[in-house]
Amino acid sequence: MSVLEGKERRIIGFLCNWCSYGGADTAGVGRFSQPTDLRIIRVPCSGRINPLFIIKALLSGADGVLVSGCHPRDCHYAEGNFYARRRLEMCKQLLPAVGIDPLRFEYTWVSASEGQRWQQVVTDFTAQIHQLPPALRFSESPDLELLRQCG
Amino acid sequence: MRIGVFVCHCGSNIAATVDSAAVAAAARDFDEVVFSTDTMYTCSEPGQTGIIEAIKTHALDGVVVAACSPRMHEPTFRRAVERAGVNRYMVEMANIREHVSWIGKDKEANTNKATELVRMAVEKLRLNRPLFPKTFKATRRVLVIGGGVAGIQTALDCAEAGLEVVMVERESTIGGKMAKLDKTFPTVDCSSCILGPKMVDVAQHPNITLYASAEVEAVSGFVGNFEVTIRKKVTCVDWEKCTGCGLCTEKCPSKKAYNRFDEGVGPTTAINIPFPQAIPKKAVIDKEFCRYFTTGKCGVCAKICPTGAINYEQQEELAQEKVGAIVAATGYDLFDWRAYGEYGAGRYPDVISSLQYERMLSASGPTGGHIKRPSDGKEPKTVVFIQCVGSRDASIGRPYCSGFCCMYTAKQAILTKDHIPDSQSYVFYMDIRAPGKAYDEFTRRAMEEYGAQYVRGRVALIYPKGDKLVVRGTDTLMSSQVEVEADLVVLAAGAEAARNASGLAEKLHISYDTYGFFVEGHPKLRPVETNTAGVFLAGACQGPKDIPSSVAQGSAAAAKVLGLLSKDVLESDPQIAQVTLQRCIGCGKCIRVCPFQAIRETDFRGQRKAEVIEAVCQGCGLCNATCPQGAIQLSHFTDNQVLAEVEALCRC
Amino acid sequence: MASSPLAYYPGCSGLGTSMEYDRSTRAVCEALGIPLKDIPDWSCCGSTPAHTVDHALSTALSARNLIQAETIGLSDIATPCPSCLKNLKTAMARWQDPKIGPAAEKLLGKSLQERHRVRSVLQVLYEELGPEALAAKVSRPLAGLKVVPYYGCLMTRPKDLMDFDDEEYPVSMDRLLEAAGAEVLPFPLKVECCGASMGIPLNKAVTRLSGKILELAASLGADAVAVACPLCQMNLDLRQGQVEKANHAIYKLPVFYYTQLLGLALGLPERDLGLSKLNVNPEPALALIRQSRPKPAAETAATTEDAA
Amino acid sequence: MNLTELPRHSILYDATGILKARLLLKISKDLRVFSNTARLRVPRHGDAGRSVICADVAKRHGVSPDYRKGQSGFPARSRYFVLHCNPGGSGMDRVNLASSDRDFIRQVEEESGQTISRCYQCGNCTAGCPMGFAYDLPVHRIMRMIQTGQKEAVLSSKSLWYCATCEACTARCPNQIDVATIMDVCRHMARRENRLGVWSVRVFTRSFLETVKYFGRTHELGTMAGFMLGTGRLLTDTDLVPKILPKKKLALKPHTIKAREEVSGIFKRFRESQKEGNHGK
Amino acid sequence: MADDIHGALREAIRTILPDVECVLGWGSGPDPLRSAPLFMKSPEDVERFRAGELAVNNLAVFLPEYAGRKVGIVVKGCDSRSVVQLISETLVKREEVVIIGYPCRGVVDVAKIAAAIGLGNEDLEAGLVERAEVNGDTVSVTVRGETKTFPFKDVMAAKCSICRYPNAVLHDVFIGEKAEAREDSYADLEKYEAMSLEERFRFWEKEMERCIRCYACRNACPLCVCRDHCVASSREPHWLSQADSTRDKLFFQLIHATHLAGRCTGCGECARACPVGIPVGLFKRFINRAAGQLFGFQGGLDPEAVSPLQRFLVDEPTIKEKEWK
Repeated sequence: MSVLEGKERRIIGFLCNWCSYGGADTAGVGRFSQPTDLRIIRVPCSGRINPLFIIKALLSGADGVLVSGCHPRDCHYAEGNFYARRRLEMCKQLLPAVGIDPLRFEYTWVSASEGQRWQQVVTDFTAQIHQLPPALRFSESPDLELLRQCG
Repeated sequence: MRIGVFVCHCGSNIAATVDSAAVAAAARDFDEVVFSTDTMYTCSEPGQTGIIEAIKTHALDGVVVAACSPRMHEPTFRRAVERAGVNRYMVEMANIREHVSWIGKDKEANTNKATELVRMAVEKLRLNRPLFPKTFKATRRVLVIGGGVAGIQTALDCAEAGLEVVMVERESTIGGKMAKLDKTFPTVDCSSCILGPKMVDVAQHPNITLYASAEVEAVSGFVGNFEVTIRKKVTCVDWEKCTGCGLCTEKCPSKKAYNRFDEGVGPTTAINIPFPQAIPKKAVIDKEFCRYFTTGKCGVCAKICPTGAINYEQQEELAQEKVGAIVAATGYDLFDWRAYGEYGAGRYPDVISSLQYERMLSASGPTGGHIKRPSDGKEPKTVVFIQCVGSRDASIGRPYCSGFCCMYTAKQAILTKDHIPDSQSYVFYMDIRAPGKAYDEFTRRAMEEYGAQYVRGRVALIYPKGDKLVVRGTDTLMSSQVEVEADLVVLAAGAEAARNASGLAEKLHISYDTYGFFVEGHPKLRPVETNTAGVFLAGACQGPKDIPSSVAQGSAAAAKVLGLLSKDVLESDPQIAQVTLQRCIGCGKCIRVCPFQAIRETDFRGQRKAEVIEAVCQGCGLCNATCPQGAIQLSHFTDNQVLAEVEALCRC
Repeated sequence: MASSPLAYYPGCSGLGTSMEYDRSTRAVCEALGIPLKDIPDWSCCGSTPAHTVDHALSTALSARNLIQAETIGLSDIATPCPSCLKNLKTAMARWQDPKIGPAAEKLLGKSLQERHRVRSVLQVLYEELGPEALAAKVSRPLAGLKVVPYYGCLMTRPKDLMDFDDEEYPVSMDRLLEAAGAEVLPFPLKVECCGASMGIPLNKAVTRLSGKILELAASLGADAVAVACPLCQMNLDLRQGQVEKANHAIYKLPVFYYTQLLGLALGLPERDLGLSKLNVNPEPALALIRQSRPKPAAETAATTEDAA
Repeated sequence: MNLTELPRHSILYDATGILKARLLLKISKDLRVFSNTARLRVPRHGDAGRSVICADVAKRHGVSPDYRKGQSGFPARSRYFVLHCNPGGSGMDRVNLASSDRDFIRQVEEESGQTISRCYQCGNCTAGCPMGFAYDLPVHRIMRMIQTGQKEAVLSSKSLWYCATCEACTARCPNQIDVATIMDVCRHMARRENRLGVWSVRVFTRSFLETVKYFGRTHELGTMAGFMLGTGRLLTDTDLVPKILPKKKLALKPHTIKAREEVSGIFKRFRESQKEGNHGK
Repeated sequence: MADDIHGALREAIRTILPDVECVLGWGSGPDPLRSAPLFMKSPEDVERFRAGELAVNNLAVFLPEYAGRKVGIVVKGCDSRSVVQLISETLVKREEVVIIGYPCRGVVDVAKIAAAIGLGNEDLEAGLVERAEVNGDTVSVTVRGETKTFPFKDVMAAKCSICRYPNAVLHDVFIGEKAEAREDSYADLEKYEAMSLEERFRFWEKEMERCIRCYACRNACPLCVCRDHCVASSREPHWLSQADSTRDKLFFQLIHATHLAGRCTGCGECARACPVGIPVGLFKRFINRAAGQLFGFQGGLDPEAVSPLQRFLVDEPTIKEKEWK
């Protein structure tokens, strides 16, 4: 069962537990309808997010990655999102080096009370991903092809 | 691993837009899943029993619950599996309610999404390891920030139960807004008769240490072991010596100081005690008006003071306190209604705020309980009350309802009639919000017994005409414009977050909403908790609240604090960072970024290594993302677990 | 002080019922060293009637004048009339509207190039000159004249569009008149509507609304009303008789354009200020000014004598 | 205007036939009650808006129309009136909420750029409205009726035409709704639908814009002349004539601009675009 | 390189030799064209020391291994930045290293010379080159008795033509006149960016097919301090699969680049070391440009500096976040 063919894109979200995951919950409680594409991975803090998670996802076929944390100054862990902001911005600037559209990755800040903002972010980001072609995939490598023929 | 999957219907909350049975069926094909089912209410008693039985029947050692947000029921299911003998950290939740069923209507897409979230949870669970909390000693003391009625209630409840309480109050007296009120609704009983004895109890209770004229400067540490720095503001009076005799206030030659306690209705002296029942009853010098500071000459109070308490050179002091829990009870501030140009923006002396009116009504207030127009001291006969000033008004950034203005306006209309029997009150309102016990009856009394004329509509303009104020509004029920010539206009100013509430929130690492009110852990499940362990909320700092609700919340917060500190030791959350010594090269990057100084350098057989101080680590994982060789891993959120989640999603 | 001239948009009424406003505005600006250059072949902005018919129509009519200003290379525009001001400003805003802008462009057959800045002459005097600089140039202070400032409903609202002074209680004209030596009474109805163009189709509107304004002004003991809008002036001055009749009252309140009063204070010849064009006899008010002249004259420089 | 263009719930009526019509309504379920003339001539004198007195009587025949306003204001010379369904115009009539015209709400929102549902009926617009005394529907009720999709009642309201566009409502709305623009937009819609409106205001507007169209600038005397001729109110403001004439303020000749074709072109294209637009609809 | 500088360098090395465990320098490699690291412990070793245009290796890569022991090192400008970066990261102690600097006018790119001779880089078997010499502005190489001469600038390493720090940025001893700095406008990236995103992706897909996962790039990198604990060869955490997929090979390059973000000094050793000539240095160029633009950071200039990713500003004036409607 893959992403609903033609309807959905593969979008992965990394959300900090305290603010943005709560914001997404608030959006749910408020029944703020959103596109269904996004799948959310919960992490304690945006500072926990290794930029390589994002790159790994994008190289593995994700069409988009969205990271959201507490607003700067409001980090549950005081400083995590400050470090995250620098790392994530670096990551965004590295993406075009491998031919990945930087628009496939966005990071933002949503607090636990901002259900409506979360709806906006998800809706906008999903629309942004739908405007891009599906993510590029690696061609099958020759030996895999060979393996398949053998097996 | 033998994994069981439980997919919740949540009645129709999930099942209406997610095919829970199909999700459960799909989960049977996932690696290591040996049992999968769908249940009506997984969190209910039968639901939890079902999990426990399945664990026993199928020898499960890991459970995935696909239901609501883990922020809601993760603790519930952790306790459930623990009852069945499985480590509580061997549970993962897939959030298929808040993140799926409630935000989309397409059942096919939702079911597919829910299945993928379950697969993701299964893949993460496969890498979960049992975790065991450690215990640490807790300081059995509590800090209460704010000495209004909510904070007083919390402090007294905690102190009575045997906890040591440190109370910090910004003003020179406790009592908060309630101390300024004349009467309270819906009983019209005297505010100070209720609050006064409680204030005295605070002062006299052996377990309570009170810092008035003080603010919280910094907070460090964590639940059970907070270190609080308190800044004692300059009062120019040595409170150790001051007896509160009031001689200085009688003799002070600067008699036109702004009276903060009386909201500027009537002046006070530069050295003053806010009101006779103040706790602590100590004098404070207002430097802005004190002649010693404005002209360099005076010193009358220093000469007169029988105990020699006056100290013009006093400096700020910092005090340190160790506490195990913190309760924020910082209350609210009144909206500054001068934002309304159409109400004169403060140009008309006879347009006043509701709290100013309250001071006028108070027998111990600046007018001795007589209602007088500020402009000419005359008794008003026509009083117009305007509700929703700074409430339900998006144009000034206050779209929320302040909740209590309807009630206090009704009270003030009643008191107006009591004070001036031949007066007529008009109340402009948009809706009457009176949902409390005996509340609506109270507003009806204002209309029926006391003859207040209620007019449904806003007021567009107030302007003076002669010695009257023309109030032009609308009566939407009559569908017409209306005008009243008033002697006095009282604006029911709404509540807003206390000054610099956001600054305190940042110090406490708790969240606040767009308007500066503190955010509770969960509106229903954790109404007085915050998302920061050991920090609780009481009263209007969480949102506008009337006195009964504030007191109830004050007691609720106390109950939570008492529960937390009922034992000498607390269990630490084991979801913290761990160093794999072989992999660590001792570069110290983790030490540099850790916001809690929870990592230190150690020597391990002559090599530099990082070491996590378990009681200090808060489990943010910043170090994990910093370490290039992955030598430091956040338990329960390891690189491999997150990668497994990513791969599970990309594989689909 | 701006040395490059402002593009000046007099507005249609400046050629007729408010010719004294136009005249005194030009005279005051000249005396204060604010060069004005008429927008060549300007046309009507459409006023209220146009925007009640269609927004693209009013936008096109107003925008034409902005384009005309471009032809003389000026994008800083000043107009005495608040209605024109609002139309010109609204046109700039609506030109950016994805629906109205293109429709207006189609009607006009031309396109708006520059980012214009449109201000009232009042705003120009207040911001570029300012009360202090004005006071320094006053030679015949209006001492003894109690005046209520009336701004009209359009000058400051809506706030976001007009972007000038306080929306509910503007003070710019107060400050200028004070600088000119007048005693400015606090007037709570500064921005209440006078009835506007309803004077013709619904006369009652004007007698009611202007009546309220005149009544309050009179009750405050004002000697005169100062206005900044041709329509307000017409309603308060020309129609004062109608108001008096309807309200069974007698006000006899002269209604000056504030520029006329500033002109007097600057010592400009009365004929340049069009005082004779006023309907309600201004003489009693003028007499007050003349009466109290000696005192400030002694204080000010010799120029006062010259002007006399 | 042709009879067949009248809204379906309209009743054409002569000035003296109120009682006759009541009778007709009682006995007839036909929704269209016509008088004996084939063409409607809009009454020139007086206030045609006053004829808007009927409620949604057609559906529930037998309930008498509300003609409170009609009684005192019937001009003697007018012969015909159009009685529209006007659910909001009369307090006692029952409004079928399901009859809400969603398209109308959407259109108002689209043309004004405002969100109608933001209005919570505090009445501040009415409280500050200087022209409210002349309105048949106070501003806040116009807002409410737009919310409930009562197109007929809104677009036939006199209030639209009496609005002086002073924007006090916009300035003071706690929900930041640009009420004045909504009034503007409703006027535009009413005009496009050839509704009568308040005749005097329409004539004033027309005569004002006519002078702009012909000369490029307003001609005050021309506007007045057009108004007097258009309304038949030949005595309008004649009391002002002796006051203003000696002041030599009124130009007898219009101030024609050089590029008058440019301005008249705007009007020409506007008229064309309106025609196209109406065809489109 | 002039003999007098060589002489002075040898003299300097001999001077410090008694105080240190060894001095890192260059000696002759598998053939006269290629240099190899030279670990000098005795004055005799110093005789084999050579520097100059053929001394391409960045010897800083060996420094962390000597932690706790004092060593000397001879550095070009680029090498010195690696040393400084290691010091700033506390992986090398300043007091444990004696730095000898000399002016660098650029080094040769062996791959370019091989190509000019008509050989692939991998065809350069040991001993094939009989003689290699730099005379002023030319380089002469003798292969199978045949001598070819090229202008130096044609065979100079690309990183040298944009070298902003040709002289050691930190040194205890400096021999010779300072060489002239050049400008770096990241023109190479602009050229690369002329390719569409899809072209870039396919470019890397094709390049990476050649990768043999030898990790020479990593091993040559002086800042790859994880050594035996590189995540490329670990299961805890398990970032890279054992499968020989283009995706994982490319992902390793991005791991390398990400780990170097805010640290890389741009010495170019990764790309030089690649036996199959994959331009892996490009990723580091991207992150270096970004670190410069965002945080005004260049690696290895200040031994006191803290990496921009190890610190933050509460308000980041240079980071332009997406504005959501």
